[in-house]
Amino acid sequence: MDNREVVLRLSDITMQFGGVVAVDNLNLVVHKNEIVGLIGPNGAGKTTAFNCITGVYEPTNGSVEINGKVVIENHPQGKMKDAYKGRNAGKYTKAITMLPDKVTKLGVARTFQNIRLFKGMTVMENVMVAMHMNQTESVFGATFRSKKARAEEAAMRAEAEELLRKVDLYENRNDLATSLPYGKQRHLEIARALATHPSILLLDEPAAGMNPQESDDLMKFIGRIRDEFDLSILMIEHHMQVIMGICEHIYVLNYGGQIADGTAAEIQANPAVIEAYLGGDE
Amino acid sequence: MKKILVLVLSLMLAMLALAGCGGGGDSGSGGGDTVKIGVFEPASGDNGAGGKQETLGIEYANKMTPTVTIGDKEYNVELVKVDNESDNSKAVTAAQNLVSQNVSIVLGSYGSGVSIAAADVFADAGMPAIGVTCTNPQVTADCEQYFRICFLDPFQGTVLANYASDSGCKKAYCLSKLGDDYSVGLVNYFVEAFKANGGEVVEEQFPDKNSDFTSYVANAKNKGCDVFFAPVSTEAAALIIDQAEAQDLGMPILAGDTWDSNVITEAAKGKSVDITVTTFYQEGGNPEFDEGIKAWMEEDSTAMTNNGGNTDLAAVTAMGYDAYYVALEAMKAAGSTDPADILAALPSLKVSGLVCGDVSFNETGDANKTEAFVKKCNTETGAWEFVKTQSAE
Amino acid sequence: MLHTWLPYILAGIAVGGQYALIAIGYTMVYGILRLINFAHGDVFMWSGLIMVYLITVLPLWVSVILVIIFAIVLGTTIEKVAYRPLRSAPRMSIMISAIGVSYLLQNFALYITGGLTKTYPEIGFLQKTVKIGSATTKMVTVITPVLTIVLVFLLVMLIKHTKIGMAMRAVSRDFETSSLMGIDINRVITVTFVIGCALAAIGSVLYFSNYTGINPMSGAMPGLKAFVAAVFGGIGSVPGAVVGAFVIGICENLIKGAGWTTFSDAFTFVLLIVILMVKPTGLFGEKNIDKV
Amino acid sequence: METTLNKKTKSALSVAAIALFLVFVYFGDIMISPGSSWKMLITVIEKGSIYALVAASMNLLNGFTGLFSLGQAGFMLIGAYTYAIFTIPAASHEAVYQYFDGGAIQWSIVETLEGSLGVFGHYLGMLIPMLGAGLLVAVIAFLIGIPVLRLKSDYLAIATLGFAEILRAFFQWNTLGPVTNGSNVLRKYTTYGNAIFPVLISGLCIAVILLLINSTYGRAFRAIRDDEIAAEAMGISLFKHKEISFVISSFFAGISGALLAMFQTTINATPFNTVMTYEILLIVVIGGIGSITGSIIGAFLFTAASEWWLRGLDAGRWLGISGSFMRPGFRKVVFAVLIMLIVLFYSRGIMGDKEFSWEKFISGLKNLPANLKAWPSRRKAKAAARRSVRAANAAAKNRAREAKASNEARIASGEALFTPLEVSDTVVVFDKEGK
Repeated sequence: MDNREVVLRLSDITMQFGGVVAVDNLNLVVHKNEIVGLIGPNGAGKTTAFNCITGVYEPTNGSVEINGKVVIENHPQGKMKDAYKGRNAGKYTKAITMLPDKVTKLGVARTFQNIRLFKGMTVMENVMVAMHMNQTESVFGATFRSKKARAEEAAMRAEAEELLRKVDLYENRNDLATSLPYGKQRHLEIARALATHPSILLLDEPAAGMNPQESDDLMKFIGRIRDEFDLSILMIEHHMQVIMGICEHIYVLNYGGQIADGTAAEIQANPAVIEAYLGGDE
Repeated sequence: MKKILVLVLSLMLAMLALAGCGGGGDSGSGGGDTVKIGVFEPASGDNGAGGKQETLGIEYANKMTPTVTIGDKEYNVELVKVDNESDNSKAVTAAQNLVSQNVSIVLGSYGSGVSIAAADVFADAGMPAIGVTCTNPQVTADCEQYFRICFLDPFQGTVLANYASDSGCKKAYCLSKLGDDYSVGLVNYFVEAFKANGGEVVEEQFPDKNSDFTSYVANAKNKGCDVFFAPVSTEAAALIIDQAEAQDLGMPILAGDTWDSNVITEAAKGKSVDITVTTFYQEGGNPEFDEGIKAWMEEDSTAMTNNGGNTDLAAVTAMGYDAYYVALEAMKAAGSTDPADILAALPSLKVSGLVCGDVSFNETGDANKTEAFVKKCNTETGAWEFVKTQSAE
Repeated sequence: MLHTWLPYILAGIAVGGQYALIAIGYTMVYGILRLINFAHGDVFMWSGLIMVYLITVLPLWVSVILVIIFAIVLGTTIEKVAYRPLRSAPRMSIMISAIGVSYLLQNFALYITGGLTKTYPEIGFLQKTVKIGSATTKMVTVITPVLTIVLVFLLVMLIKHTKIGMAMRAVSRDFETSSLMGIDINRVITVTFVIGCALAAIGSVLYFSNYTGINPMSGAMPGLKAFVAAVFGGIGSVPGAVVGAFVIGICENLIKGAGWTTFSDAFTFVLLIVILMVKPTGLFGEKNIDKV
Repeated sequence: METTLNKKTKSALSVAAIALFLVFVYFGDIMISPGSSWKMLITVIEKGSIYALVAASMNLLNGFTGLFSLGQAGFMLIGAYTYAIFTIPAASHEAVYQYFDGGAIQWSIVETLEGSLGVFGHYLGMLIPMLGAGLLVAVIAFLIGIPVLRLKSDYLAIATLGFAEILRAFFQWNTLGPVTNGSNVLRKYTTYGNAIFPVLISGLCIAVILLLINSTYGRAFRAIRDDEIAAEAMGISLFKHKEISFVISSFFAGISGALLAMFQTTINATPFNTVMTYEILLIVVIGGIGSITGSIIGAFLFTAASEWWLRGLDAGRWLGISGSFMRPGFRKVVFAVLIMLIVLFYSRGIMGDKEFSWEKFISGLKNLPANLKAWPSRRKAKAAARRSVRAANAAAKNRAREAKASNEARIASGEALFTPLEVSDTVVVFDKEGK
């Protein structure tokens, strides 16, 4: 079928909170340089799936594979053993967890649905913070400004400036992040994610709150960064024209379950999807 | 931002103004006819009650004798009071505050810890200080400037231990407060002497802010002790007495000078407890003083409040009264209001006619006292009854 | 065996019941506002102090009622003045405000009392000595646990079966949504403070009848311990707080009985840290999931 | 009237100001006679500088890393004891450890080094145990941090407070008496001779804290403070950075504890209680959470006000006002009321989260008269502005809510499928949590 390299693979990811199954056996693949969309009505479990990938939540069952390596895996344990409502309970045996910062270090960066910029910092600092994880100098050296620390800081600054130029935020680099207009905040959040040198970028509703013109620009922007930074992108979005316009493959969730996947055209024609959005007879 | 600046600047101005006021006071006292005596006592914290009673004695003495003739010049005596909050960390700045107000001599404090903490400040300033009821030996041990008019813990601890042994007690329960040098020190000397007398002891400590003494009383009963020694602050004392009554302690309670206070008699009144204390002063020992100070308290409602709401005398009040006169005598003997001269005059000073007995100092600066009064609480009348005088031998 | 330990257990149960009455105030306020109301222990101390002054001029039952009213007024005033304006401020500010109020209440008490310990008035039947088995104790020791359990039962009924109780549960579950659903948040919070403070006032009558000295710092330790009890039982849970309070009261006294008196207070904090490590949600607490 | 200065001028100004201050402190301590009320100024500077250090260390934790920790007094306690225990002269052991047969440690670092190195050894002998105090506290903080730092805000506060209380009981434990002297005071240990010592040490330590805050690690701390989840998503290890901040903050708390021991000349575990932690916290709040300059100003103001300026309120006479209501304790009431006013109406503190800058200082001075004149009208304008912002916020919130609801309705009805939704750009502007 597709012989491109797989960078992210979710296998049977299930997330159950108490008795509520938020994500039910999600199977999803993102190939290298692919833009994949994840859609579904509100409460379908899209953001929860993101949180499972990035280590914010521990999935109840299933595994996450990044660049060919299983980095997160879980199976129902403890109280969940009896309460588990999903399928494939016996399929996974290991319990591998990973903290969000480790996931980021593996090359998975994300943005947030409700913009989470560092409020007390400037645009420049927001980007530079994201580069901190690659710093090798110790606290001691950094505090007393060793030669290495100064070199690293200078390199960071140079890189951040370049990045900001690319996302058209250079002019605003010394402004407080929260003082930016809304659309630019979205851009900054993406720039900040890019600063972690990701191979996969997870975008959570990047076009939320944008007018058609802005979302059009965003679409182009996403395509551009994919090429420029050699990325794979997985995005959640409600703006159908954005999704339909740039995603090569689309997954549809409803009530946690995966109801369809395919290309834009396939999805638009899929009766299950239309039912999910329009509501069935029940 | 500018608002901040305004704030900072105005505060700076305020500081200057205040410092200026203080400075003005200095020049007044230097050439004028006022001599200042510093009163370094707690008015709050654990020892607030005791500190206030001690201050009361000083105030009464000041009222009785508001002037002093030094050389051939008559001075008005002004008391400069500062609250050391019964807290070692506040004591240093409080002492510094006194020193910076140009006092000639300092009296206090109730509670040994704060006195030890302040000793270095007084030493640095060459300021003579007279401890009134701080009984820990460390107060005067390494401080040339510190003198005191009361007996010491080694003495008092031995006296109490001897009294206990004499009354036939074999096993003593000793309770002290964590972090309180007074009770810990006194218990230590008591234990030493009591063991030397062939007795057995159980030692326990209670933490700061504790008000639940149920278990301590129960421990004393369970361990089969026959005397309960608790030389703690009056605050804790009232609670202990209460629990002793509630649990039917069934053994005498023994304590040191802090318990010679109306707080204790109030708490014990109408209860079936047996309380014995050693103290500096026997109420009724000097009827004139007794009546005078009681009349004063009747008149002055603040004084009455500070004494805990009635006119029963505490030993520390009498000691405070004495301390004031010792200070006056020292100034007379020095013939000057200069702290250095007073300091020089103190070692050879002998004062008689005081209500708690004559005062003279030994080489470490401690009063030569060989006897303590033993008193017992009459729980029916709520008054102290004299038992005997006891010495350390 | 029992013969030696009975007095400690009795004392523990009594003090546990008193902690429980304070702990309810902490746990309910925390459940709804996510705020450690550091001033609660001081409201408790002030209730005791007011009683000392009231009893000199009024009969006992009037004084008790007035003390409860006073505690309620004080508590709700604190909420209105010091917490409500900061409700949308960062969590640290409101906690600092709570610490500030506590500092103010203590210092004001220090000023009023002049730092002297006040003796709590004698409430005849509470302080009567009774004999239980081998132990002698005060009547209040026996009354406290009974009264505590009755009050807690009533409170649980109130929370489960009344409209305001339902509103309280809703608010503690989801503050934002409840306010959007038309629940009058301010009213719920006020009622929470009213209940918490009234119970603290009753607790103060029992506590100070047992330990009869009140000084400005008297509320600090019981307050902290009651808070630990609330955490132990699972913050937000009323029965949890009560169980926690009894556990702390009994353990504390047993530890003293075992001769580890130096660490009787420290023990409470060890327990706190252990429970936070092992089961941060406490015995009966529910897990909260942060929304991302 | 904006003032701009180049870097050189600013450094020169700073160096000059600091040098002037140090000279003033040094000679002030020597020249001012103990009887003068100006001596109190020196005492306040000494104690203020020690509190400034501990407040700055607490600010690093609370203001820059967003960790609400209340263990500062406990860490100062360890620092103070460590310093004191190792610098009590051999000859004084008998007197100090009077109930413990002279104690377990019978030597003093100061004396040992003084013997071989003279005056230099004396100061080295003071610095080594001070550094040791800091390091020991850092190690203990590291161990405490492992379990505690995983807790969320207020649980963290109460757990650190609990640890501080446990430490206090531990240090008063009679069994450890030969080392800690149990409940009794430690004294006679080496102290500094001139007020410049604590000022210099605190100054250096605060400078290090400032350097740290402005390093990449400091940036990571602030990221954690602003948004833990986002910081973690940016590859910042929460635990590692919280530990670093906690350990470094505790290190400096330990140093300030050692300095406090020297200032007090005697120490005892009792005063290192929660009240002390609260006082330090209030200093941080008064100065401004997130401003080191603020902590320094706050520390001096707090110390001066509580130990000096307001003392008259207790004595019945203050600034010419007198009355019987001014009896002992009144000072603390006034003080507590002042603090509450700051917390409620001026919650950003003196400096907010800004640091001192010469530009602002100079332009502030220049504009001072004009600003003073314009103050009342500006305050009115500000209040009006605040009101209008509040109203606008409320209205926008409503609009956002309506837009969201209508969008949801449209999604539900299927109308929106494949067609763009109507969007209100105010949806995300509001964030309840603040920082």
